[in-house]
Amino acid sequence: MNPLVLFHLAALLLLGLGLYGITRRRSLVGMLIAVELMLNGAGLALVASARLTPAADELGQLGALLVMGLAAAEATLVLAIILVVAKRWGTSDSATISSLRG
Amino acid sequence: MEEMVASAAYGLYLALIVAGGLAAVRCHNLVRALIGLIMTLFGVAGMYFLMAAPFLALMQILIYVGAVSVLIFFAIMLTRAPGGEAGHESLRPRMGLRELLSVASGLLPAVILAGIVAGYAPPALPLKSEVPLARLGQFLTGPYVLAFELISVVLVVAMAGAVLLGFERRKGQ
Amino acid sequence: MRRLMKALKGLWSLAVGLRITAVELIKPQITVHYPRKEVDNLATYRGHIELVPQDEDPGTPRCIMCWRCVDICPSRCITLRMHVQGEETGRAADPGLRLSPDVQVPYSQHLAPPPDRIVRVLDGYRLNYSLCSLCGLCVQSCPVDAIRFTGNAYLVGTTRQTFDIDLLARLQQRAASTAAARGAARAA
Amino acid sequence: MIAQLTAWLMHPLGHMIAALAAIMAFVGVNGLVLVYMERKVAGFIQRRPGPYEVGPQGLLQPVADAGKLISKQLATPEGADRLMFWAAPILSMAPVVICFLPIPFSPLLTGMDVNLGLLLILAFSGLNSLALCLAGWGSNNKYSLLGAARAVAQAVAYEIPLLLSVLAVAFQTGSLNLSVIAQEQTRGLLSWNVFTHPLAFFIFFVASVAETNRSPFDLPEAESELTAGFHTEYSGMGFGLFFLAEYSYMVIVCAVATALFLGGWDGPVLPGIWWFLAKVFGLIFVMMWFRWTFPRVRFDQLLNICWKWLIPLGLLNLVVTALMIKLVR
Amino acid sequence: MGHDVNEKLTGDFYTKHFAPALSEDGDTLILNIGPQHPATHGVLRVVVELDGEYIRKSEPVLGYIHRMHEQMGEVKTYPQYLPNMGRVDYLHALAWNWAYVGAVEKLMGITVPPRAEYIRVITCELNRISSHLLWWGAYLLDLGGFTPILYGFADRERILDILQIVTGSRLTYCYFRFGGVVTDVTDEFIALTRQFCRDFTQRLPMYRDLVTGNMILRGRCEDIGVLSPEMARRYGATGPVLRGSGVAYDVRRFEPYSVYDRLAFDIPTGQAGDAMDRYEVRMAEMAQSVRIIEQALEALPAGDVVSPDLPERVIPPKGEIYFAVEGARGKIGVYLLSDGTAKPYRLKLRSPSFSNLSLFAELAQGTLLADAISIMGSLDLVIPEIDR
Repeated sequence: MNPLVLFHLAALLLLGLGLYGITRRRSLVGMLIAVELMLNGAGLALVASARLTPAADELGQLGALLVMGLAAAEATLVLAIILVVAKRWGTSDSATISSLRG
Repeated sequence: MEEMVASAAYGLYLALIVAGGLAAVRCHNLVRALIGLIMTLFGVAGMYFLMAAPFLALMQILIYVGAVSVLIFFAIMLTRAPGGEAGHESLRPRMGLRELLSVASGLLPAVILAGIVAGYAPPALPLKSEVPLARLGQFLTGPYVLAFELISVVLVVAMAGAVLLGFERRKGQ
Repeated sequence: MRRLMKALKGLWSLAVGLRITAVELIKPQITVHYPRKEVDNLATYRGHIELVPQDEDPGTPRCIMCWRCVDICPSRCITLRMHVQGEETGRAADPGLRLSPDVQVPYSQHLAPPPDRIVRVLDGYRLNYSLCSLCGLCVQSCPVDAIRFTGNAYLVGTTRQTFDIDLLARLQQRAASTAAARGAARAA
Repeated sequence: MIAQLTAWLMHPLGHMIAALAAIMAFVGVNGLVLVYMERKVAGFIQRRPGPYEVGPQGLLQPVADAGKLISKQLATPEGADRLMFWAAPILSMAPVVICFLPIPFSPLLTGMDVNLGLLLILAFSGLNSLALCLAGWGSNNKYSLLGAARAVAQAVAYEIPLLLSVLAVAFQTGSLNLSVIAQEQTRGLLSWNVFTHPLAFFIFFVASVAETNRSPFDLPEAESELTAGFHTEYSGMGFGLFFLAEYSYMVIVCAVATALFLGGWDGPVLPGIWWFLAKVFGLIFVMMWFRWTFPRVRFDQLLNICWKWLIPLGLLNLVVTALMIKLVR
Repeated sequence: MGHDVNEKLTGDFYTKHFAPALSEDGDTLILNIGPQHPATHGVLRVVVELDGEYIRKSEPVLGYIHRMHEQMGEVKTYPQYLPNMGRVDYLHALAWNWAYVGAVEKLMGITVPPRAEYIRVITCELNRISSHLLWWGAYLLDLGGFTPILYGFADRERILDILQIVTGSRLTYCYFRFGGVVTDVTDEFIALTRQFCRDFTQRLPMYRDLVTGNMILRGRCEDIGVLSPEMARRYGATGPVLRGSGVAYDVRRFEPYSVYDRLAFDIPTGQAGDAMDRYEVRMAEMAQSVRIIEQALEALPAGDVVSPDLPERVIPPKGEIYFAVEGARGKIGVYLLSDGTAKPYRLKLRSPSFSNLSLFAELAQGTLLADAISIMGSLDLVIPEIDR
C-alpha cells in the first residue's frame, strides 16, 4: 500500500480514538488524555504529508513541533483548570460542573 | 531487506499506537490510561523515526513523555474525588445510546477522512533525506518566525495563567 | 548583591566541608576490625559475675552462703542451693519473692557476718545472665568478696541455656584445668 | 568467518546490536563497581574500612549483594497495582541502555554515532521520572506517593537548567553530536569547555546531581523523612533495578559532562578510553564525596536553588555565549 | 486497586481522631510516622495530617516502649531500683542515677564525701558530652548527613572508654550509690580525661567547619520551629530547648546541687528559639562541660568515695522529697514518697523529653514534613524517657 496512506491512516486512527475517548470519558483528566491523542494524530499527519509529498519538508516538521509546543501549553493550562475545578467542586467529573454558577 | 524491516517497524509502531490508544480511552484506571497514552506517544515517535525525522521523534519523547505526561500524572494525583478513589473513574454506562454515539463520533470522521485519504492520496515520493537541524533552525527564525514567536507567547501566557489559577486556589482556601 | 555574597559564602562553607571530609578520607582508619583484632581495654570491663575461690583451695568458693547477693539482686538472676553439713536434704533458694526488709542489705562495707557454728556446703550457684543488668549490687554486697566480675565481653549463644551459667561448675572446672596444667608443667 | 563478523559489525544494525550487548554488560559490571566504590568511599571518609570480608579487600561484596537481591522474594504490597508496580523498575532501567548509545568513550568506541546524541540522552533520561511516578503510585503507600511527587517536581525543574547549560556548549560547537563536541576539545587542555564555560559546567553538574537524585538532592528517597521514598515497597530485584538505574544514570551524566566539558577522551600517553573512564569516575567520586559530606536540602530550598539561581544563571550564560559567538564571527 | 490511601485506613483511635477533618476536605493525607521510622529514633509514633507536604495537624502517640519504671520503683527496694535509672534515659544515664541517688540521700540526710561529689560531676559531665555528641550525629542523620555521626562516635567512644574504667559498663551505667560512687577514679582515668578534654577542645572547630557553618544545615535549621520563651514555659520545656529560646535556666545554676556552685561555667542561650539556636546551645554546652570537667579535675580532693557513716539498711524515714538535676535534655526530677518501709510508696519521675515532645504538635503545625523532622531532631528526644 502507499506509505503515505498508511501513515495517514494511523493518524486518522488516533483522531478516531481521541474523539471516542473525549465523548466517553467523564473526568477532565481523561478528556485531556484523549485530546493529546488527537493532537498526536495531527502531528503525524502533518509530518507524513510533508515528508512523502513534494511539499516543503521543513513546513511539516516545524508544524509538528509547534503542535507539540501547543500541547505543552494546553496541558499546563488544563492542569491548572482541573485543579481549580477539583478544588471548587471536589471532583473532576465533567457532568457535575455543567452549571456555570460557580 | 530494508523494505521488510520498515514494514515490520511500521507494524510494531501501529500496534503500539492501537494498543496504547485503546488503553488510553478505555481503562478505568486513569494512570493506566496515561500509560496507554505514553505507549501511543512512543508509537508516534517511532513513526517519525521511520519517516527519517529523528529530531522530531526525540522532541516528541522529550516534550510529550518528559513533560506533558508528567503534568497529566500530576493532575491525576491532585484530583481526588471525595469518597471515591483518585485516578479511578467509572466510564459512562456501557452499550447504551451514548456508547453508540461515542463510537459513531469516533468512527464517522475517521471513516470519511479515510475514504478521502485512500481515494485521493497523491502518490508517495520515496523518502527524502533527513533535514539537517541547522536548516530547521533557519526556517524557524526565518519564514516561520511569527509562528515561533506566537508559540512562545502562548507558552508564556499558559504558564502565567496556570500560576494565576494556582494562586486563586490558594486564596480560596 | 548581598544575596550573591551570601550565596558565595554558602558555597565556600560547602567547600570547607568537602575539605574536611577529604582530609578524613586519607587519614588512617580508627575502627578495630573485630575478628582479626580485638579491643584492648577489656581489663576494666565488667561482664557477668563469677565465684572467687578460696586462697588455699582453688576448687572451693569463698561463698559463705549468706544469701545477700540473692536478696539484693533486682532481677533475681542468682540461684543458690546449699545444705547444712549433716542434714540430709539441701535447701534450695526460696523461689518466691524474698524482698522482705529484714533480709535485704544494700552493700555491706565488707562487714563479715557473725560466725556460723554450722558448716554450710554450697551445692549450686547459678546465674541467669539473660536477666542480669550488670548493676554490680551483688558484688558490692558480698561480705567476703566471694563474687567478682569477669571481663567476658564476647559471650554469645544461640540458646537461652547458654546464658544460664552454673558458676560453681565453672569454678571447679577452672580449678581442675589449672591444676592439670600445673601438673603438666611440673611433669615437663 | 572473521571477515564476515567484521562485515556484520560494520553494518549499522549489527554495530548497534553489538553495542547494545556491550552496554548491557557494561551497565551490569558498572553497577557492581560503583556499589563497591560507594561503600569504600563512605568507609574511608568515615574512617572505617568499608566492605572487607567477602573476597580480598571485600571485592566480592557487591557480587554477594547482587546475589542477595536476586534471590529475594519479590513481594507485591496489598492493594498495589501489580502492572504499574512491576512496570516501574523496568521502565526505569530500560532507557539506560539507549542513553549509553551515543556516548563517545573514545574516537572509535561509540555505540551509535548519532547527530542528535545529546537530545537522545536528554529525551530518554526523562523517562526515569515517569518510572518513579509509576513506582510511587503503584505502591499503594503514602511515603512512596510523596516520594514520587517530589521526584517529578524535582526532575521537571532541574531538566531546564540542565538543558540551558548544555545548549551553551551546543551553541559554540554547533552540533548535538557528542563525538563532535568531544573532538572539538582535543586541541590541548585549554580547549576544554570547562574553561570556556565554567558556569555552564557548574550548572550542569549541580543539575545532574539533582537529576540523578543524589545527595544533597536525594529528596525522593529521603530516608529520614520518607523512609525510602518511591522504592519503599520494593524488594529484591525490583529495588535492585532502581538501584542499578540510579548508578547507571550517574555514569551517563558524568560521561556527558566529560564529553561536553572535560575534553572527552583527550589526554596524553594513555589511549583515549582510559582518560574518558578516568574522568567519568573522577566525577562520580565527587558525587559520592558530596553525598557523604552534606546534609539534605529541603524541598522548597531545592526548587529555589533551581528557579532562583540555576535557571537565571543558565539563561545569562546562554545569552552571553550567544553574544560572544556573534561577536567573534 | 485501592489508590485512595485514606480510605484504606484501618484506623485505630488516633487515626480516627483525625478523620473528621478529612470529610470536610478530601485533600489531606493522614500519615503515620512511626512507630518504626528512621527519624523517630525509637518507637515513637506521630500521626500527621498532611496537606501536600505541609503539616496541618500532628499528634505524637506514646506508649510503645512503656516499661513501668515508676511502678517498678514501688515494688523494689531502694537499692534494687538503682539499675533502672541507667535505663530511663540511656544516653545520659548518670544524670538519672544522680537524680534518684540524690533524692534518697536528701530524704535520709546522708552526706556525700567531697571526692565522691567531684567524681560525680566529672563523670556526669563526660556523660553529658557523650549524649550531646550522639544527638549531634543523630540530628545530622535526620537531616541527611551520614558522616558526622561517625565522627561524633569517634569522640564518644573515647568517653565511653574513660567511663568504662570506673563504671565498668559503656552505656547503661549504674555507678552512683547512696552516699557516694561505686569505685574510686584511677590515675589512668584522670590522665585520659585530661587528654580527652584537650583533644576535644581541638576537635570542636572541625565540627563547626564541617557542619555548623554549612549552608545547607543552616538552611534546614534557621527559622525552623521557632519556640517562644512564653510557649516553652507553657509546656514546661527545660534544658537546651528552653535555653535555645533565650531563657537561661539551668538547674545546676539556679537550684545548685552537689558542688556545681563552686565551679565556674556559662549558660549558653540562643535568641530566636529556632532549631539552629537549640543546636548552637548544645554545641556550646559541650565546651562548657569540658570547662567544668577541667575545673573539677583540678579541685578533686582526696578521701572516701562512699560515705563512711552509711546505715546498714536503706530505709528512709516517712516523708516526701523532690530532687532535680540538669540532664542533657533538661530538668530531671525524682519525687519520692516514703512510708518508712524498704520500698518507696510512690516514685514519680519527671523526664525532660516528655515535656519537650509535647511541644512538637504545636511547633510542627503548618511546617513542611522535612521541617517537622528537623524540629523533632532538634528537641533531642529519647523515647524510653518519654514512656517511663
